[in-house]
Amino acid sequence: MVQVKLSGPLKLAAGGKGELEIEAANIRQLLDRLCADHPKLKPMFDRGVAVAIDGQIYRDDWFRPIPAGSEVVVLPRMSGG
Amino acid sequence: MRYEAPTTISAAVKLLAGKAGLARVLAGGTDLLVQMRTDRIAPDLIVDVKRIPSLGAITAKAGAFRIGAAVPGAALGENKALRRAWPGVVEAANLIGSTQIQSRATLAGNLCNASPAADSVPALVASGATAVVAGPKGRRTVPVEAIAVGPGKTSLKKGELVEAILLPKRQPRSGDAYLRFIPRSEMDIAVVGAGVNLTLDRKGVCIAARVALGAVAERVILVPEAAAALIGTPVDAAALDRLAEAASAACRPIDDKRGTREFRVKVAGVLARRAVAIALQRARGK
Amino acid sequence: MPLDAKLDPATHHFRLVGTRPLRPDGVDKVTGRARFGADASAPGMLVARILRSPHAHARIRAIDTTKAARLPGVKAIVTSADFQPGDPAIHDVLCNVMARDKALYDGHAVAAVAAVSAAIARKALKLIKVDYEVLPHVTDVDEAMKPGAPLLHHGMKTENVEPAPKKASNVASRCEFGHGDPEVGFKQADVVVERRFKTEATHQGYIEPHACLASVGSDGQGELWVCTQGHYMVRNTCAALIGMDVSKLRVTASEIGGGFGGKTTVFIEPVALALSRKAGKPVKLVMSREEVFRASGPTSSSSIDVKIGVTRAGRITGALADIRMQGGAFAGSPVELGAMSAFACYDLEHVKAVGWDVVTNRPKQAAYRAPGAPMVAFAVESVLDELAHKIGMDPVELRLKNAAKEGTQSSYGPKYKRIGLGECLEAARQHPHYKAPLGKNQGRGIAAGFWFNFGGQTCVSLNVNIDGTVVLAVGTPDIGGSRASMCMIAAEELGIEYDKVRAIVADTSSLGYNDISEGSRVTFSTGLATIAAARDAIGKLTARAAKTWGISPDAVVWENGHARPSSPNAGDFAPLSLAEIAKTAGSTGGPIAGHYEVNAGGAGVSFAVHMADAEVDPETGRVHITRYTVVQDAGKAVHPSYVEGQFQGGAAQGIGWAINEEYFYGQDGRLQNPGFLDYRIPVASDLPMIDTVIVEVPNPGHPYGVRGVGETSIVPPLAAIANAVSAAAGVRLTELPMSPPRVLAAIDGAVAKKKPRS
Amino acid sequence: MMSMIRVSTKINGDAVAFLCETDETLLDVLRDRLGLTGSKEGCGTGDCGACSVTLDGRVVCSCLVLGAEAEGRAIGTVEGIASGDTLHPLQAKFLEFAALQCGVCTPGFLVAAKALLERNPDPTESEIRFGLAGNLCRCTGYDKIVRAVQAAAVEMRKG
Repeated sequence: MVQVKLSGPLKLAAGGKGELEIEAANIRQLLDRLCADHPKLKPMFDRGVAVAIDGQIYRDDWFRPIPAGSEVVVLPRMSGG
Repeated sequence: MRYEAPTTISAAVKLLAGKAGLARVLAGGTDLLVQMRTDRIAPDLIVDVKRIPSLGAITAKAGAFRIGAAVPGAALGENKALRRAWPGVVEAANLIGSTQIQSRATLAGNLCNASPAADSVPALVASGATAVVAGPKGRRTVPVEAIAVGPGKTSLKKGELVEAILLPKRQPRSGDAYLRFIPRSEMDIAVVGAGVNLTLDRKGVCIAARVALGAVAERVILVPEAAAALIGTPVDAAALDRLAEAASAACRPIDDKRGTREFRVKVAGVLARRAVAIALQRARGK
Repeated sequence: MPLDAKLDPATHHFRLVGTRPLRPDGVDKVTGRARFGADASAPGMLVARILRSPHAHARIRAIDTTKAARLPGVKAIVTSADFQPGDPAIHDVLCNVMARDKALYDGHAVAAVAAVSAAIARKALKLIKVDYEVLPHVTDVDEAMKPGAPLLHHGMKTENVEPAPKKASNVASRCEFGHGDPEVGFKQADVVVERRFKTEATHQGYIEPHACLASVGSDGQGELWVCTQGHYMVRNTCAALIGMDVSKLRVTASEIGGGFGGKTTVFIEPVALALSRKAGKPVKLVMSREEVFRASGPTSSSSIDVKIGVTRAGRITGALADIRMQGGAFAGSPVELGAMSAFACYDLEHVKAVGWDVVTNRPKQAAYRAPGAPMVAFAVESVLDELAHKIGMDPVELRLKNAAKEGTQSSYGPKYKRIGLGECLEAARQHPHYKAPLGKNQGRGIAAGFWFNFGGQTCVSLNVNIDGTVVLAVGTPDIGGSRASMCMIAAEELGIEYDKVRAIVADTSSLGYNDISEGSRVTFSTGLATIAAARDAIGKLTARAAKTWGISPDAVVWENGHARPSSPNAGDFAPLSLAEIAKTAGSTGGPIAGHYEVNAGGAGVSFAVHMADAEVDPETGRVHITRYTVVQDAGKAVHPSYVEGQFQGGAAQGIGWAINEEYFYGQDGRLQNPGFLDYRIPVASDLPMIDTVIVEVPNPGHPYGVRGVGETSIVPPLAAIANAVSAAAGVRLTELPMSPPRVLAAIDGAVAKKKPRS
Repeated sequence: MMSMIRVSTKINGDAVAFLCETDETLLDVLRDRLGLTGSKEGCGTGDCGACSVTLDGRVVCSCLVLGAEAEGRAIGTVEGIASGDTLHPLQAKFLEFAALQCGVCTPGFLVAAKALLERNPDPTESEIRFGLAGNLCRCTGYDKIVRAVQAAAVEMRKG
């Protein structure tokens, strides 16, 4: 089980739940399970998300493993200038 | 578009007077080419006057100066005698644009472009300069303030061009100065400009003065009320206050991307006061 | 060595990283040989020009191009009909490239012509008749949010609000970040300050206008030469917009004359390709400076409310921001990034930032260096400055007491790993500038800033040549000297000299996909990939040596550019240099190359602290910056000169944003200052020397500890200067730019007169 | 079709003749007719200096000069600053001091700085900043450019 924080608009799409427990070994599994539980997240994920694992931010890196007990935050996709 | 580069004034006048449709004089080109580039004007004929020898020369006679219409700002700055006699005029001309612009821009061009914000014009007006106008009916000499009548509009008739600017002899115990306000330190159009020329008697009392303002009306304006505030005074604090008030009172500016009406009115007074301070130093020979 | 093994920057001795060699593209750029976007031409080339809307908002009833088409020399004309809607993800780009049913801003493209000369193309534009129905417009963010404001998109319903609105509006979406409850925090505060701030839109102001040369043959094969920060993005987007196979479009990135985020999307490129395809000839399309201002992608303007509470002891108890940004005629202002970064510098228990993404009749905004962050930092750091004064605490001290550190939960979600804000604040406090005396009418301001920095998709190829030299092919356009850093990194890893490596930016058909050069990602991501590709090549080099010696590859190590037996008992062989191994490559197994493809994660966030001294003329409101110092965490500076260059460049752009730069719209909704004369970027005589202090707190996510440096440097200046000007003028400035009329009005105690607005 | 006129001039010391339209700028001629693309167009209105060239020894914005005006005049462009494969001290110092990032403003800066140092071999920092105010750079904040010009001035005074 990993503790997942949903940040920003994602939280609202998950019915206001900011913290969830999900069984996921990598980012792909995490996103799939979140979408299954909260269909409203799907279009947002399709637009792109970033996932922070223990403070390191990854952009659509599906197979990035999620170590047990790590801190996971799902954020809107970000880009810079 | 036709391009001609005559070598005599009469040839230039003939070309400009001809039935060529819209004709424009090209001296430095720093305004004309920008207007062409931005589709604001599409001349049928361009008369490049830089090949007319007399227009490229600065000549001094009995302390007075004749500045050819094609003399670039940089050349004014390099003329020591002119700089000594009319530092305000030269500084004003040298404020126009960058080093690159200075290599091209001319006093006559700045005058005939008839922008209310032209930097050299308030200084010229304050100095009492005149313009030699050549045309089909011969030559006439007019005060520089009579050339511009409104934004982009001049009193020149078809076929006429400004051939030279004349600066009078520098009077003893007199000095001039020009200051402009711009948001940056360089490369901007004046938001307000103030030109001053004043003369003191032996006791240091102001006996003559001319004050001109730029960018605060539809054209550069001479402000006699501001001058009157100085004349007959030792140019003390009280006189400077009255000068600033008179200068602000004379403004009828617009609100635009370069400044608000309130701003221009207030800063006109501030600059007039500061310009007088510099002119005063020069008149006192400091 | 594992491809991504980390060196300890504290103990590892770098041979080249950290030195200042000359850039490989330098001589071309000082002799005029470097070829930028507009410097290319092709035989039989046509010249294109774009017709643009003179109205801020108008329905396009009809476009009649028949007269123009008949003009001799005109070879092709395109309108929106030539661009087919497809991928919904880029529908806004499609509508921005060429107006469809409505022109949404002054300068919106409505048609384009390709002709044998620029003069004929210009003439043809005048012959195109567009039947406009002029509509009411809105350009101000607060006005656009009001009920009854002119609507840009009738289908636009604000996203992420409960209950979902039934009525359309100009508000595209809402976002919210933070934790705890600010209201609880404010109750614990001794002093609370709340203020409203406004910032006007600015432009990246790159000196090179957008330019491209397109050539599409009747066989559907296309070539595009273009100045862009991301030629793979250009390829994919253009192919989708004009219906081409991605493989059939080969895009070459020219030298790029500045981007700063403004060249991370497409404007003219699809138009040039469509015209070329129609005309069957190469087409060159270059924006004029006026077009760049009216119709490329400036920043958002913003309106921001910030409320912060502190205790007398200087502990921030609660922080709240409500941020409204207009991003032009389409959704997508960087307000989300603004809200996420608003309080990212601080360790807070009760924090909330709400963002509103608003559309107006202005050009679609594009990224500009740390998009969204500078405006919000201006508001937050101004309020902190005011609080520091109110509780009588040194402003650096106040920030140190609340600075985020390793383990802090950021206001946007994740916990920080090792970060360098504390080090930057200490370095600023120790800097002589901080204690230097001030003159008359002068004030000093400081501010902190944060930026995320990104990684992303990256692919490099490193080829070892027969003479022992190396060519490194990267796919990230060099926008600030990155080829130099990449050559240094490759040479560092391979153990050869810097000048033995040449880095080139490969075209889209020669190297795998790369994300755009954005988000301060290049030195981080391409550097990471270069390290790995070099180590990949080293593996092959040592294997060849092993073969040559007839020993096991594990018994060979790579040291100082040579393969050597790992120990005496592995065998007694003279070391083989890279050049020696390369020379016989053909006989030992063929060419030797290293490759690496990665979606780089782990970019480390970075922080900066800026210090500005400003002198204010109390009679005119004119502001002059008399001294400026940048302190920023670079993680590890690969080429310090170009790191300093990024610091100084960001500061200079921030100074312009703070003092004079602004998009100025008239009552008619038209841009009043589309040129460098009245859009006033700083000139040399406006600025002092800009001191820099490079702090190096290694990023745990990079083998050398590199963090991005490009963007953070524009985050603090707006606030640092506002704090300095407020101190000098004796009145708090809350609107940007702090142009003379605004400052003078503030000094005179008047409310700054609003500019003409719709 | 417009009337083309013939212009004879000297560019970087070599006699060059060209045909151009009467309304064509010197910048257009240099870039589009003569292939000298070192001079850049950043604004076309004389505000950025990227098109700086010298005209009879004075630095001008070539976007504000008609090609026709060049008749009988001597033009100097960035392509003529180095002699053979030897860089001019300004060019060398711009590289040494990392005075360029994107490099698009560099040709204009070099032409303007060369003209500046020829008239004033020992300028103050302020004289350099005001003298080069007509050349916009958006990447560097000018700091490294000013230092490079100062260093080149020292080098050139040594002769």
